Amino acid sequence: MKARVTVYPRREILDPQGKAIRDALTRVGFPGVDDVRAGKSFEISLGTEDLQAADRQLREMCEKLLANTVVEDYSLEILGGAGAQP
Amino acid sequence: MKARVTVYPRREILDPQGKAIRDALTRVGFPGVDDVRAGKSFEISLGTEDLQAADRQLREMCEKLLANTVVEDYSLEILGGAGAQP
Amino acid sequence: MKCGVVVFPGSNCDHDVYHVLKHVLEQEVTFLWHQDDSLQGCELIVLPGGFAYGDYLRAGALAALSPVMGAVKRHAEAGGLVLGICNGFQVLLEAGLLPGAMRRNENLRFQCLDVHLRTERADLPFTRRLKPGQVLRLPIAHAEGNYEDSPARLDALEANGQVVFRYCEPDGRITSESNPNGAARNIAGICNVAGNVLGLMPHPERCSEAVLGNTDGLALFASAVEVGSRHLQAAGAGR
Amino acid sequence: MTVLQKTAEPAVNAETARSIGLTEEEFERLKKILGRDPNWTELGITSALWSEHCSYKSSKVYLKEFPTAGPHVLQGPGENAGVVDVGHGWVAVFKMESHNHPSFIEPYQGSMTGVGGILRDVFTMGARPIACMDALRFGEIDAPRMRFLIDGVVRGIGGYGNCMGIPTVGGETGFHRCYDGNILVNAFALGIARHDRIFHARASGAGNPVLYVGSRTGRDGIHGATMASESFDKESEQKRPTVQVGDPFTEKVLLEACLEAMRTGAIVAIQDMGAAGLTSSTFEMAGRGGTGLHLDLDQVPLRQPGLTPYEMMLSESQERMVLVAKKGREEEVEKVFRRWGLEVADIGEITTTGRAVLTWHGEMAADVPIQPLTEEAPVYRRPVAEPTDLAARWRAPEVPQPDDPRQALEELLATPEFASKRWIWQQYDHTVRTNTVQGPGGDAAVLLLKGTPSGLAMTCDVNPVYCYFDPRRGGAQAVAEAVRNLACVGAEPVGLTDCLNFGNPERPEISWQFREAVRGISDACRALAVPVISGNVSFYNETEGQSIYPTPAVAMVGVIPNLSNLPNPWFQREGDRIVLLGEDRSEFGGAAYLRLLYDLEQGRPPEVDLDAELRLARLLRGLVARGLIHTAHDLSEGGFLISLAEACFGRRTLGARVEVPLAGADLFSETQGRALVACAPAALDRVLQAAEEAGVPAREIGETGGGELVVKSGGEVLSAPVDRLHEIWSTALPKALGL
Ligand SMILES: Nc1ncnc2c1ncn2[C@@H]1O[C@H](COP(=O)(O)OP(=O)(O)O)[C@@H](O)[C@H]1O
Ligand SMILES: [Mg+2]
Repeated sequence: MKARVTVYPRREILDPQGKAIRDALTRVGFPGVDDVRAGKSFEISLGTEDLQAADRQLREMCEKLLANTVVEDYSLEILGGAGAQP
Repeated sequence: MKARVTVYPRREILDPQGKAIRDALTRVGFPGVDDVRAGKSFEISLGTEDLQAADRQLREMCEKLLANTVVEDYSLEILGGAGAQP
Repeated sequence: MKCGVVVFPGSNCDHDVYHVLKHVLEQEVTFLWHQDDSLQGCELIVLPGGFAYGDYLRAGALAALSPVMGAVKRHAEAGGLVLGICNGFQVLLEAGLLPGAMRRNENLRFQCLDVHLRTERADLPFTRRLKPGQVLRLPIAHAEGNYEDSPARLDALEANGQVVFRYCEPDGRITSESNPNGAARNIAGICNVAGNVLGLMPHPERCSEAVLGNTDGLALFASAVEVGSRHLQAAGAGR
Repeated sequence: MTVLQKTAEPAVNAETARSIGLTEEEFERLKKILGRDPNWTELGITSALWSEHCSYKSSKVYLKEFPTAGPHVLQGPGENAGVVDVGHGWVAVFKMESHNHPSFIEPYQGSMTGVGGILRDVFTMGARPIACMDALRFGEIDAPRMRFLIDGVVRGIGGYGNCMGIPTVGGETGFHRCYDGNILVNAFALGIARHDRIFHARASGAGNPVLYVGSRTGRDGIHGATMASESFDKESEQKRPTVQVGDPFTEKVLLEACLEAMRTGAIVAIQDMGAAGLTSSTFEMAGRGGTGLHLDLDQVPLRQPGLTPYEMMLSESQERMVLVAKKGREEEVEKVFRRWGLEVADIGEITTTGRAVLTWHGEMAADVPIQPLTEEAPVYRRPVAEPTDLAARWRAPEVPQPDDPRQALEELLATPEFASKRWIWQQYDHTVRTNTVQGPGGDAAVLLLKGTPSGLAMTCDVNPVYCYFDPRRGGAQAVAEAVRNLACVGAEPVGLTDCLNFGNPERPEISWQFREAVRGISDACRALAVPVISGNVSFYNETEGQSIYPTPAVAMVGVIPNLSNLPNPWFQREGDRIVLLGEDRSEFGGAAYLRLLYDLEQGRPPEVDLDAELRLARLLRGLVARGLIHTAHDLSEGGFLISLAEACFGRRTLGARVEVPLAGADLFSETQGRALVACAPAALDRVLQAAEEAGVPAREIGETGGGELVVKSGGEVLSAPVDRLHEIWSTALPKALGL
């Protein structure tokens, strides 16, 4: 089973990268952009086809490693069999 | 309108970060994980509500700034009004 | 005093710290391998700078899970001395031995330059040779030194006296211009509540010899070594 | 003999051979060597080995002219890197290499892998790398694409060295429109080793296993060596998948593991996989050792399944090494690599046949003789033609006088060319390893040689405009300037490495430039007693037929016997006396003053008097050794006034008042063989006397102190607050980059 984990800096925390990207986008001609948040995305092939087991494992991975919950939030997504990535 | 841009290293290109994370996950007790790809995720608030305009703008942003198309692929996703991020 | 320098794959200041402890301060030093979970009886443990496990994911994140960190945690809980420098500091944060987290430098670039630090605590095992308010000049070299935590936890950190060093002007004033990376409240180094675990971004080992033109960093190691030797003497006297 | 030709692969004929870089004659030559038609894999292997990048086929005849021997030289050109004795039982191992094309396509990965490659060259020799430098050339800074390239290159160089924990202690950065379509990224690395611990890439011992260590092989960078041997055009865009991705973490681990494995005594030969990957590494090792080779391609660790022998042999995946171990002792070696978390595969063995036999899936993937493809690769003496307009190029320029010298100085200090390069080197870790006594920003970087009183100094130099107008003088000038920069820190040169960046050598004028530049470097090396111990040639630096200026970058290393009297490039104390050494003339051929202020490039570059350079260098070294001077800074691009201003820009700025027989434009004349020194008043007589004894013209011109830079020549020429000049100079580069 394939899953996607997305990790973003917490809302209340300053996101210097997101801010830099927004400024850069404005500079190169996208004035309408009023907020950018920059996060990380992981595509993970799991050794299980069990949805519940997958969810448990992914949560544990996030807590242990993929996200630093002091400053980051994460979200999970199970990808369709083929893998949604182009 | 809010959109999410996901940027991954191209398939055929080395992804040292993904490899390091997979190795670490295996080490700390997730032996079933056989592949991890590490990419970037951007959540962008656009100044338009027009789907087509948004799509065009996002593509341009990716080509110009968000993705390095020499080594990366990107994909786009329009987020539901409320913003899908938890 | 017996000192241990932890070596993760990707550590690159391990030899530098070893050199200062061994050749400048003439202590017994050994390298500790990331996969061992014994500290071989070392009293001072140093987590050196570098890019442990490539710093992929987040600086220090992968290293925090290595076997040796279990032993370092036990050592710290028992009151043993632990010093994390730069990447070592990041590892301590990720391992939960110190509070807070690092983000990328505000300008999103690696920065290597000399900074000034104001000493906020001169009563710790690592700072007893310094005076309160003393200004040091130390080099930094990092891309992720932008210290952050929630306002409430930062307040608690201050209230507990856990802020040990702050970036400052040469005359000791705390200004935003003197902050090289955007760290909350100009924080450059912090300790745990007990004061036996210290993490800082600047590199004291890079300015501990006169031939390099600056010896401001030596006091940190010398303080720790002095504390350690007293322990030894006390233990010896007791026997 | 039948070798495998897969049906899915292109047919082998003169045309497909040309498509991967072999000429018709070369294709015929290969058929003659084999006595039959090659298969696709053999064709690919040959095309890589005979590419300009690997074979040096157009440059070899000239490179022979370099003086390569010297009392300190233990290994000259021909190995992965050169080796010189630096005393106290230590040797320095160094080399410089280009990564121009990859960096233009993808600046971050291109420059990263450039640094990675040169570091492997050094540690393959058994040396621990302790310093890097980077020589960069960019085009006009205001183009958005150029800013993107600059940013990417700087991040990439930093990204690799910083992670490896090897300080980048110096370099140079130039800007000129001739690089608009073809930037230059030259990376230098230096390592040290004990005298008796040097390793070679020379295979020996039939039956000894061939081991593969490091990253797995993927499809990246296939035919990179061939690409580096072609000019840019629209097609290059499509070759983008050939981009290689660097993984400095793996290289750091590889470095530690290799150095540790070398200590086992079980390694016979070792070679990194650089350009042309597995092909060049195994063939060159066997070629040098005169052995044969059997490779079992089924054993090559792959990143993704399904690679063909052709792809495996030509992949340029990074962070890989090949080594020959002593038979029966593989285990010892393998254990070390595994401990560091690296993969090891036994992929073949050394034979006595002189042939490379590659098997795959039980069939013969290739079977070729090695020496005819390596040591006996084609060599060309290409047609050479002096440019027909040389006389016009050499016509002395009309030199306008500046309306206001202070304004001219301020304008020059604000150009990217003269501006402080701090924005660049602040992104490089230059203090790790605790050897850096003097990092970037001075004339030469100075490193401790721990455990000894000595230091190592290094610098990199070249002036491409000089080289365009007179490549021979330009080549000599680069060497002379490097010697001067080393002398300013009291270092005696022990060797140099070069990176010769030129256009398409099939054009007679480019071959002429190359020949002349090599002659110029050789002239100067002989006169100044500096052997060339390693180097690299990068041809085909052209876009759409537009060639770069000839850019033979030179990196030189010297030894400082004792560090206790090290002067500084900046004024140290108030009241020090300033002495100008060397002879002043009015020379403006190719001068920055004309180029940057009047957009005029014209004239034969300044004369290089090698005897005078030698006398000056000896004098400077003597002054440093005797501890007579606090400051030494040479005069180079921009001339007297620029150097004087730079000397005021120390960590604490300090002014100066001088009176000189120079006025107007002559303040910016680029006459060679000059330097500024400053000393305590009490030492002045001894400094002047030493100069007289050395046969170097010297005059006291004033003293340091205050916050103003004041220059008089009869009347007052200019007066400016140093802090203002410093502000202009130190902020100009980020400003020009739009940051
Ligand atoms: N790309 C770079 N990387 C590191 N250091 C650099 C770079 N470019 C310039 N520098 C440093 O800036 C200083 C000035 O360079 P340069 O003007 O070329 O010196 P010089 O004229 O003495 O040869 C040198 O100390 C050099 O090491
Ligand atoms: Mg100089």
